[in-house]
Amino acid sequence: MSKQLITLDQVIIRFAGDSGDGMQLTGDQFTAETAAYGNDLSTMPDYPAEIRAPQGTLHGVSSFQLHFADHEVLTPGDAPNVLVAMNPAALKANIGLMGPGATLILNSDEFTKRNLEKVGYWSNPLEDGSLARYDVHAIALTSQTVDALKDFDLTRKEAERSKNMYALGLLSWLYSRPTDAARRYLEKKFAKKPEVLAANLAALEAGWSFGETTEAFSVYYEIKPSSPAPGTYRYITGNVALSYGLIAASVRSGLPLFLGSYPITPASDILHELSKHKNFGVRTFQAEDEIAGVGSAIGAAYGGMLAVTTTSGPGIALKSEAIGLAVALELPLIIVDVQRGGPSTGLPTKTEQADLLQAMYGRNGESPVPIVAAQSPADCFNAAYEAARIAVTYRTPVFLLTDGALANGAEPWLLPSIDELPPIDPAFLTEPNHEVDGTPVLWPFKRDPETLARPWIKPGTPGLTHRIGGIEKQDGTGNISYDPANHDRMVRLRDAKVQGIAREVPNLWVDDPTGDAELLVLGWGSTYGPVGAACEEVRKEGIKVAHAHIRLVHPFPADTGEVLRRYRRVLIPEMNLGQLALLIRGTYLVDAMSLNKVEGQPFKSTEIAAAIKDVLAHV
Amino acid sequence: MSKQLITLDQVIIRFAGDSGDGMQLTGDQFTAETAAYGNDLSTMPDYPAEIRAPQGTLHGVSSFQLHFADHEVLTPGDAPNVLVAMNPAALKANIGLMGPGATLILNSDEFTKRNLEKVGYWSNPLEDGSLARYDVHAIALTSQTVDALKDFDLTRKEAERSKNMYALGLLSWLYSRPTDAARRYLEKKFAKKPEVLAANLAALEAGWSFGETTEAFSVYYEIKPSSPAPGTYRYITGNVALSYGLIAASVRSGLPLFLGSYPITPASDILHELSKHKNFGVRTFQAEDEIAGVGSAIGAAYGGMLAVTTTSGPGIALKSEAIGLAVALELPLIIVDVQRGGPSTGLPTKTEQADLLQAMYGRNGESPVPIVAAQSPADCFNAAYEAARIAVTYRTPVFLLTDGALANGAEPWLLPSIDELPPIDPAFLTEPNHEVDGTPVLWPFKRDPETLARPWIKPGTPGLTHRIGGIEKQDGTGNISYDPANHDRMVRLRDAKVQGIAREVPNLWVDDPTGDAELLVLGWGSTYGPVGAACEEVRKEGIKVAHAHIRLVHPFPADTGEVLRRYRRVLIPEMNLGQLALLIRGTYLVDAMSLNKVEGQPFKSTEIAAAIKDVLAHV
Amino acid sequence: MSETFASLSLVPKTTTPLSAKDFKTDQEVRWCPGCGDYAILAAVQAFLPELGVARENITIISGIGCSSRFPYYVDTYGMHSIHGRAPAIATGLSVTRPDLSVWVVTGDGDALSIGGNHLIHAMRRNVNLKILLFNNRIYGLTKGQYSPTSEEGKITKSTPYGSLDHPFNPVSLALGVECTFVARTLDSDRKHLTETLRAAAAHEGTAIVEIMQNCDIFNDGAWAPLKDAEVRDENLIRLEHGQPIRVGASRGVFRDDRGELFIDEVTEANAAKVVIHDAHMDDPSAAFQLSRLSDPVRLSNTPVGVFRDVARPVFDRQMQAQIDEVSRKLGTGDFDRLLRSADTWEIA
Amino acid sequence: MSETFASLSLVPKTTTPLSAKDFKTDQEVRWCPGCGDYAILAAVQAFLPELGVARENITIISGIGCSSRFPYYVDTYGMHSIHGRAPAIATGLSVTRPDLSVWVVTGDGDALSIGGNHLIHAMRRNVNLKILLFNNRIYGLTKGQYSPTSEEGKITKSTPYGSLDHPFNPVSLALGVECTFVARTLDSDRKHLTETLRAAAAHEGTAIVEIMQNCDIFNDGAWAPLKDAEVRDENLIRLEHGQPIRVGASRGVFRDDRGELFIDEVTEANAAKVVIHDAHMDDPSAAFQLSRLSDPVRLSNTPVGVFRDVARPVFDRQMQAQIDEVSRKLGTGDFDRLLRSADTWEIA
Ligand SMILES: Cc1ncc(C[n+]2csc(CCOP(=O)(O)OP(=O)(O)O)c2C)c(N)n1
Ligand SMILES: Cc1ncc(C[n+]2csc(CCOP(=O)(O)OP(=O)(O)O)c2C)c(N)n1
Ligand code: SF4
Ligand code: SF4
Ligand SMILES: [Mg+2]
Ligand SMILES: [Mg+2]
Repeated sequence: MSKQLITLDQVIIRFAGDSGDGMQLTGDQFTAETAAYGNDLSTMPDYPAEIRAPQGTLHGVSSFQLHFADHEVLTPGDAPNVLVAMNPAALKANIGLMGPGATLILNSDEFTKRNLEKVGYWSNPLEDGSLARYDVHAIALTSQTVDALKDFDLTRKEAERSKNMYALGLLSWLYSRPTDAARRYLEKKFAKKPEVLAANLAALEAGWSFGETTEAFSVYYEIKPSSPAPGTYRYITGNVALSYGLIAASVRSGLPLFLGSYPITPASDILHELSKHKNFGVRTFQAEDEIAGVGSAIGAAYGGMLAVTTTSGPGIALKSEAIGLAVALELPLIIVDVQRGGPSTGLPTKTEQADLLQAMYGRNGESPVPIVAAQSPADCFNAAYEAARIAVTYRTPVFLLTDGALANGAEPWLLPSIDELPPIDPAFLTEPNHEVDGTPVLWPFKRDPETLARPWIKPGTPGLTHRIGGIEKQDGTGNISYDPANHDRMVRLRDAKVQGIAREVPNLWVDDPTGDAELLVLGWGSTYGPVGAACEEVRKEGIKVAHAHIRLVHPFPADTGEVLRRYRRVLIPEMNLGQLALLIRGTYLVDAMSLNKVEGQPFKSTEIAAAIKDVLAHV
Repeated sequence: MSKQLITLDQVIIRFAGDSGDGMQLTGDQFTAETAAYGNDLSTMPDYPAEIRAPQGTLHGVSSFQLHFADHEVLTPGDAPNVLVAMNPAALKANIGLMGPGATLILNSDEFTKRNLEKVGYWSNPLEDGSLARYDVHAIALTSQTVDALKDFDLTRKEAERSKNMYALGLLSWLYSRPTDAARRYLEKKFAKKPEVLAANLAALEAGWSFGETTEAFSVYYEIKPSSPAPGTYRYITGNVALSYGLIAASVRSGLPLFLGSYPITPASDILHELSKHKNFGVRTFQAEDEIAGVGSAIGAAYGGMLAVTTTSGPGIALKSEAIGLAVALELPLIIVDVQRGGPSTGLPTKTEQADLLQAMYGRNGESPVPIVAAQSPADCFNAAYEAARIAVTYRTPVFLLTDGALANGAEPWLLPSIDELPPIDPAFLTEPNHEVDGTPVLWPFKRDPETLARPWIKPGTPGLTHRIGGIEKQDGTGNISYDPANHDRMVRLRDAKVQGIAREVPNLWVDDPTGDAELLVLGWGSTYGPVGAACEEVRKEGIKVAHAHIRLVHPFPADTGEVLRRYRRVLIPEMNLGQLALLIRGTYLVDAMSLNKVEGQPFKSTEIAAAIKDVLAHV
Repeated sequence: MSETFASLSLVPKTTTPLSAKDFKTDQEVRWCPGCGDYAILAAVQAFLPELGVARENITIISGIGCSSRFPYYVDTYGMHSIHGRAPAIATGLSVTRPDLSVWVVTGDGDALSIGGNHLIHAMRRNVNLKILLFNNRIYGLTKGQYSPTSEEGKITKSTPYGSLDHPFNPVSLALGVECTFVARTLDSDRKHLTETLRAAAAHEGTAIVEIMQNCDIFNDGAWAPLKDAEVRDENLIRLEHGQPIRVGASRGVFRDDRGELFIDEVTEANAAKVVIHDAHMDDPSAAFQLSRLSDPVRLSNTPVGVFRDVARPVFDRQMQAQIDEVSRKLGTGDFDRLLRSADTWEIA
Repeated sequence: MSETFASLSLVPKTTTPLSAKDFKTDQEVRWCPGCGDYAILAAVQAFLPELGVARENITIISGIGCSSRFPYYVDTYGMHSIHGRAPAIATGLSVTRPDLSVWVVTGDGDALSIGGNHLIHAMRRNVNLKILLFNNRIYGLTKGQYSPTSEEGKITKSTPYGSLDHPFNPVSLALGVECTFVARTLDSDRKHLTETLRAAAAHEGTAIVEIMQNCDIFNDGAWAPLKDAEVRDENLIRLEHGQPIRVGASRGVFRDDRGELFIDEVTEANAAKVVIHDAHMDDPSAAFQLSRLSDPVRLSNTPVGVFRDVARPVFDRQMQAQIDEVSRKLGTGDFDRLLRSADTWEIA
């Protein structure tokens, strides 16, 4: 049968199934193929907080969304074009996302009465006409897989497990993806289980062949590679990119990396990743709790390491007293907060941006800390590197904010060259830095006149023994001081040091193609993708809109006020109730409007586009 | 010898000595006399962080300042009129505060070469003319005391200990104070040590007689009683007033009081005070740390108690994760933060207002909490009562902010009548509150339509068993819910509940006698005294200025924006770097100016008066 | 069983007999298929009616972890709190509400990693809590990092080259802080588990029960030597108060001259010398010695049952007594008198 | 003494001999007159030269409390950190800097109340720390609340009617978590204190030394029965490895048939049966048993000296070894190779 090949410019696919169906794996592999093929892409996994929620229930649905295109991709996409649903629960949980005409590939084997009733389908949607608006392909994925593997020495249950590979094969055919990457992955994973390997490869093959031969599909698609900047690419998630950024900073600065951490979703994968790289001299320490995580990092920083602690919101709350100590000690320290839905335990596996003000103010006293925010999965690399650079240069704890969507999301990444990264100079003090009556002495709190940074002194350095602590210190000598004027001076000096970073960082990033937009959409962190996509969307309709994005959230880039005043209106979309908005309004007295979404889900670009139009309609 | 009696309208006395000299006691007793005499007054102790810093050193100086007058007193006063210095260190540490012409009463016995050199006096100020600008009375307080007690069976060292009572006697004479209160105090304290009692009474007597007979003093003073509202008064510190406010709320609501706390300066005295009142059914629990302090309070709140946790800034940092849980559980809880100098350990015995934004934002996720701030020592009673009322009414954790100056400062207090305090109604739910298909059921998160408060249900109530937790809950049922739209709704509901409190609290308190001032000075917390005094001061010069003071800092009183817009200029004095200012600016887009002092010391009214004039000079 | 527990003397009795079914909630149980937590849940639901108290006077407080989802599934009052803090929260509840039977459900990470401090303080204070520690030697909910009870060299997500930490022995730890009731049991042995729950419930004060629990997904078989029918009897030592301590079919625990314990075949000649278990000794040393018998890796010679069960004043009782005592001495609080407890003066 | 400690094998040696004076700083010591902390400071300053290592390779980390002011007074590197966290901070330093001799100074509140969790985890991990726990059975710095080592019924500012908590026995606690070196000594016994410091310094891994310290102001005389010349010898049990355990002039520690310890007059007949102290036993049970001898209130039969001193892999060594091992296997990290460790593709 000859099939028609249709060329598309972009596709959004959503794989969904039970937690145990291996949908994350299927998505990952399809993504790897797609990345290797040269499309730009962006992904978003979405899984339940339970390890294995009860089979076949709505709670147990795990899904993975992939957006790929022949042009630059900014988000995992709003409305998927294709849904692969391995059971009725997966259909029910996701159908609301699908636009009319979307393709549904449904595993008909699982649409039994029992499974349907479990999720409240009182009639079978495959039969009752309720899916008429969609292009439905009901395929017996499970039994076809079992059938394809009948020659293998496997129980039915074992054979069924490969149904995700069967689906992968089918989808790979449908979108003309090479399957080499998936094969390589399987070969590696099942190197020690040749039987399982063979079965999985066979299932993959069978899925592909099924697509090619069945009459169910009369067309198939190709999406041409995008043409990004030349170079070597790989596909990377935010948490891995962040880990690599830290290792890069360690390599470039010559400072051994130390991570003190306590597992917590969605930050744990940074601990997992870094623990693999002991051959870089990376020391990972799984502490007894978050307080010990940051405490050990402070000890390591005092010892002259590039010290890091990673966690999510509730962990930051616990670390806050110790972060205050790091502020008082003026030691380099990187604090990673992979934000998730709050308050309290909240929505642990979902995304949110509601820890910004916690990072700013979640400590007793005046306790200023720079804050860097990553804006895409691959950008976590740059953000981590920049956080390390600021921490070391200014001898200060630095917050690095990412979120659940960035952490688990993934995109292609143009590999950097380590030598081209900006230098990081630990510049340890090795000699006395002051004179008193002609005698050289150490003043551990004598500041660099430019950066206001104090010296970093490694224990073991002869002649520089000294003591530091959390009580207020005399300017210069660092001795305990209860002097009122000195306290006021130190409070202002610590603040000025952090504010001073604005001097040397780049100006606010602004994208205003026509230069005469009336509305500025101001974002930070992971809204970068949806805001960018929304702006592109509305610009296609001739609407003029500018997009500015804040990477260094504290202090703001020096020209922020000036940029803001250039626009009649400012709109700030945030996955919180208006945290950046408060800071912008309070700092610049600009009547910025908020667009807030606190659903544990990233913005859709259409939501932002609608808000843009709405604002402009009222200018 | 006949002496001249001069009538003054107010006096500021500062007692200073070594930590071991008993200056806090002397100050307290003089204050008690003064209060009983009917003057209005305000006090401020100031002591080192060390228990007993080395004798005779600057670090070891402990002082106590008292301001009393025949009219209303708002602050402990700026420049003292009289300094009693028990040693050279006390002189050196305090002389900078004294205006020209001030009276210095110095214990000449201690002005030995060794003691002088210890604090860096290379010549004796009693002799070198450096104190010429002052009215100096060098008196051998120590040896005169020993002399007065020579008939007692005491060692010299023991006798010397009474020198503070000798000084008290002298000062009591000088300002025509009755000594009955001091006598009563001594009789109670030394009831079991008649010898010591007799010696102290004799020293007190001797000090008084010395004043009467010596030629050193040719004048003595009286300050007429002030004429406050009629009623019964006592003298009270902020920490005791706060404790009483909590007990009052317990008595009035019928809810037994539970305090879970961990000692920390300057909050510990609340724990100490409450632990005395077990006959009110008060349960105090000294926990293993701050987390257990708040944790146990959450447990008690769940059990239906009026639950409280008390601490200072570093302790709040530690409690922040658990406070987030209380927000999610929507249980009544009072969190007291007696603010002190930060960041980190900072200046533990000094005052500051730098935890406001920590209270607002120091938790992960959107986690709104009402904040009540006390504005004078006695006002801590009202503030505590109001915090309890809001907590119970709205089923929410409430922050109560005081500070070191309020906690240890004291003033006369018109005793309230418990029956006139506003009612607090626990209104426990005892029956199902919802119907599903005609069956009565419990919906633990069904809200009161007015307050948006959820029901409070005591374990032990039949038929209402239910489970609550920190994961996001379904609106109404309270069951775990990961539904995106529900999360957004719950985030906004929790916020709306807290914002809604603004509806039922009084308008912003404004003092604008002429009604046409151009400048509004906006304060919160303990700046009430110095701002008020500064306004009175400048008004005497014909300057028009208004004073507004925020008692409920979150949410702001409903008319706050309107009030702010009535004035051309707004000045916000804070003992931080502008925390209320950020909130006011961000909320109302009013270009409020900040006056910041972060010295661990309260504002002087003169500092605020100067700022007022400065601002008005530039309007 | 309607016999009442002396330990629950302050808790209102139920008038209607309850069954396991009465303790089930309408919430779907969301553990992985095969998880040991199911067996524990079933055992607890079946046991609770025995308490003879009203459902509404039982409260279960948990932390965070797979195990800590427990309260959602038991139809009593309950709180799923935050990681590690359940003992602190439960302490506040226990000391204010002696009329409740308060249970804590926690995991090895929740109780011994982040929550270690609250746990040891609750135990030293003898707070009236029954603490069920589900020990699966792994962090389940966060998908498989090693825990403070994982064996040395454990390969997990966070330790791809093996963990370095020496694990806690939860029983030794509890005895080191003089917990008044310390026991250990298994998820899979319903009878032993129920008996242990019964003994814990009967104890006045803190009772800690380590439940060796299987995590099917991330640490399957962690307790296999104590569960597999073929080998378990040779590895388990079932402690029973007043009984000789036997190991497997033929061996027993003996004490040598230096006071050390050793295990040997029991013969007619030495049968009388087998150590007799005494759970009621005030000195926790003997119980401690028993806790050292097991090999943390091979799990041979692992005692289960009640190691220690002694009486000591109970925290909530003490606090109530102090309130009663002070009220008796000073009279019930009178607010107006309190206000006037310092010098006062009148302004007319 | 210039003999070096095996435990300090990775720490650079000093070439110039040092004296106590070299360890004094220019900061004024700010404890109350008569505070036991002075004696401990003097003993430590006098002892440190013995280590034979350079001053700059010693670091002292403390928490918050009177005792925690200690680092300011010793001219080495040091950090006065936050309440209870010194063991955690010191762990980060120790595992990254095996070339330092790391000491922790802490109080009974700092270590056992707020810091209990970090302390027990450091001990189980055998982090290379020498922990000096100044136990004055009170919170000094916050002016006298009871602490987790205060005796029951203690009247303090926060417990005007007497405390209710049962105290920790720090030695039992440490043994319960299998700390590899556990000792107890007195501020006032300079010789014993110095010997104990020496033994702790020689130990590889965590060494905890409980120092019974007098707080002149808020808990004066707390240890009087162990310090007053007239009675102390009858109350103290001076443990020495390999020596019979004697109590006072005439008594000794014996073991009965059930393995329990008891104290009796030593006669010629029973002299051979006096228990011999063995600090090197792998099983902590015997040491635990000794820790139970003392009466927490009267302080009779209080053992001092080294309870336990055994070898176990040390955390910083293990971590370094793992890094070396992995580097050997995989080759030293190459960043470019790391980037390319996943599938890559080229865009021309
Ligand atoms: C403050 C905080 N830190 C970390 C976490 C993440 N976390 C949740 S459960 C858990 C450990 C669970 O292990 P365990 O207590 O053994 O329970 P299990 O899942 O094995 O039953 C961790 C680290 C959290 N929820 N909160
Ligand atoms: C987070 C925090 N909580 C409480 C305090 C107050 N605080 C300081 S020291 C201390 C206890 C001191 O007792 P201990 O550790 O025994 O030391 P000591 O003063 O007796 O030497 C407390 C509660 C603090 N500084 N930080
Ligand atoms: S992850 Fe393990 S402990 Fe958690 S529910 Fe699954 S099997 Fe049970
Ligand atoms: S309060 Fe006690 S422990 Fe603190 S310095 Fe004074 S005597 Fe020493
Ligand atoms: Mg576990
Ligand atoms: Mg102490």
